Amino acid sequence: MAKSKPTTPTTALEDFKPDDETSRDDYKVKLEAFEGPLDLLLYLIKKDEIDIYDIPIARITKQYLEYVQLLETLNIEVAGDFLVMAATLIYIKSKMLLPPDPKTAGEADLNEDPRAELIEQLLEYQKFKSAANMLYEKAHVEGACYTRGALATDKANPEVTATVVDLLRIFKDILDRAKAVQEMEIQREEMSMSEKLTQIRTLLAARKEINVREVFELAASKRELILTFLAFLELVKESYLILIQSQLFGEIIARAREHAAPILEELAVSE
Amino acid sequence: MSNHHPEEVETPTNKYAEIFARLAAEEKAEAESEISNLKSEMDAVETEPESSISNFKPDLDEVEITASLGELKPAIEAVLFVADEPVPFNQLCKILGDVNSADAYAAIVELMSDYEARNSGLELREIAGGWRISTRPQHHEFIRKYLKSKPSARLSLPALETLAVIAYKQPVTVPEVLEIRGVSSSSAIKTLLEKRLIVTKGRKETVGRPMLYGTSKEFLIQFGLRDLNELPSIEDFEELAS
Amino acid sequence: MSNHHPEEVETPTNKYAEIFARLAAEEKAEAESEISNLKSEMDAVETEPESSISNFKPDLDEVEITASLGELKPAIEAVLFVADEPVPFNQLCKILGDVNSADAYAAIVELMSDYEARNSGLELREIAGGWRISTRPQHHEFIRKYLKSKPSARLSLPALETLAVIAYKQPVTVPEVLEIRGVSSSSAIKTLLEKRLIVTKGRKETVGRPMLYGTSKEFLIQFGLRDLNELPSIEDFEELAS
Repeated sequence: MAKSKPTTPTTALEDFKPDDETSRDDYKVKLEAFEGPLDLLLYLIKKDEIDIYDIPIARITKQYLEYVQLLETLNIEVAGDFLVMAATLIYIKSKMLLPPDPKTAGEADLNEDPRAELIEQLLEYQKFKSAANMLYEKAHVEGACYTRGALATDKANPEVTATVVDLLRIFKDILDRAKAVQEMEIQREEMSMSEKLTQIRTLLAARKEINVREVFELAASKRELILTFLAFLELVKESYLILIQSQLFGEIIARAREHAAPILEELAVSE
Repeated sequence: MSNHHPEEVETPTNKYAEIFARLAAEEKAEAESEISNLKSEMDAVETEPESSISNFKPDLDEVEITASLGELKPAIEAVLFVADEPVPFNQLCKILGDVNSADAYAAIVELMSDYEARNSGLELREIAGGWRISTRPQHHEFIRKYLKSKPSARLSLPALETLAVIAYKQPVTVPEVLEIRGVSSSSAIKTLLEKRLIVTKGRKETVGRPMLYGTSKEFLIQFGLRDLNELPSIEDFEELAS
Repeated sequence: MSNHHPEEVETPTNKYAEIFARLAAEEKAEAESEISNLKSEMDAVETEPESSISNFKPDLDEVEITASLGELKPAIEAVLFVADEPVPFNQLCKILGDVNSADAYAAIVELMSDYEARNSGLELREIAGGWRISTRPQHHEFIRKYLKSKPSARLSLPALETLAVIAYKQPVTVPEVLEIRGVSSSSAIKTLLEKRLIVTKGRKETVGRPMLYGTSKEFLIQFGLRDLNELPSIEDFEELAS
């Protein structure tokens, strides 16, 4: 039986991604304490105890733009949403400064406050901001209630309740995995006999003596193991190296032959 | 309290219980023949195919045991003790056998007040459409000390805000969330999906057929809600806001 | 099954308002200082931390807590409830803080006789050098029935992987699933057939005429989908990733 805090399944599914986006960049996140343009506007309005239904648009626009500039001086990428709001504010400001053109504007436009839409958006947003607070409190209390974990029938292979999103994520992982395997196979195919010979020669040129096991461990596949074996045979046959085993079942050392050394160096240079 | 899509609350199992029953019968025969097909198709690598096949018993074979009236309370307590998720009332009744559901409900309520009355460290509550025993929040420090665990990571404010919008506006698309929050919410939505607090709820029949999102059962559990109706109405936040 | 009134149960919010207030106060200071740091970075004059931000605060470090005399029984009950193995008496005392071990022992014994006296479905016993709460053996039939009644969408990771491939690639043959997953999938397919999450979809007209598999109606029900179009696509989530 495994214990768990709320009844979340404790499996690999949980480990798909790190916790939340806040971990990315502390500094950035701090400045983004304003969730977005609406949040910033609400802050500016509350700070000066402004009546939300009668926003002094020029003053607010000025403060808003100052904040955006602050972000820019700190070399922080300003989210597009902030810039869109800046444009909206400037537009509203200009519209309020200019007397409405009676020729182009319809009757309804004459009476409409250019700020109306923004005010409505702010009021709507504010409700959800409060609701988020309520959710936070609920989660806080609920997080202090502990339940018993699942009766694990098979600890190595626990069963979980999955959602369609899990299915998609798993499917994507499988595709990624298949792609990785494929790429590995392609890499593997590229290793030819002559490349193997060059690999061993280069190692010998650098170190004069190498442990044969090391070279075998470089092989990524059975095919490459065989290739390595054949390459050693070839090099022994050509008297490029000798194989030395100091004791029965001991390590096998490949040593460059004395008289082969100059040739090896030449080879290494020419590459 | 207003109505927030009560139908979203039900688990798929409840929602489709009767459809399931019908389909179950249809698919049972099908599945059985498929299994034997597959069995012969596969090169019999498995060592113990007969045991796993015989484990596949339809629920109908169940020997019916019914809890006596006096047994109801302790039986419910025992079942809820081992349950790792809230047990819906209907499921509980089915487990208890051929019991009167009013009796079963009375037993639950009595059990709940027993826990209250005796100053227990545990509590019995209805949550996420089911009944659950959990520890009381005031003992969390001792439990954390025993489990050597830290409180679970909290949701970030953007994630909470996004969750609030989804909870109240569901089913809702990503652009709709953006419109209310005034800021891109994709990464918050991704976080919420990863934490299983929201789920996809089909597609919206508009251009591009975007995915719709809604809250999950896990949301109800983690936020201690019986169902979505228990959320205060969004209009209640209006006075708070101004 | 009859309809029961949700109003009969107290809302957790009311019930725990004061607990939350305490938890919140504990953590307030830190967050406030963080916010004022931020605010001073702007050339804003006043620092008036917003409620929603100041409520969002990091976790406090563990503080050593001792259970009060009245708290002993419920705290012990809560700890033993979450424990997955018998808890030795010494360990229990350590968790409870700076308590008198005679008091702790008395509380355990009292708790044990409480369980006896109230005809509980659970029992508290000393076993294998520790204390443990478990269900009483007479209820095992109901527990067994509960475990069997769990939804069939609970799957192991290999089965989930296989199901994901079949859902997105259907109709698909066993060798094709193997090729995509890179692992033999026969036993996972058998599990999925047993759970009726997949069905056969005829045969593929190639050498050997292998069986084709696809998802079932049961799959749609368990995953809360109206039809397969509601399955999220990879593109849907790439939008979120940006």
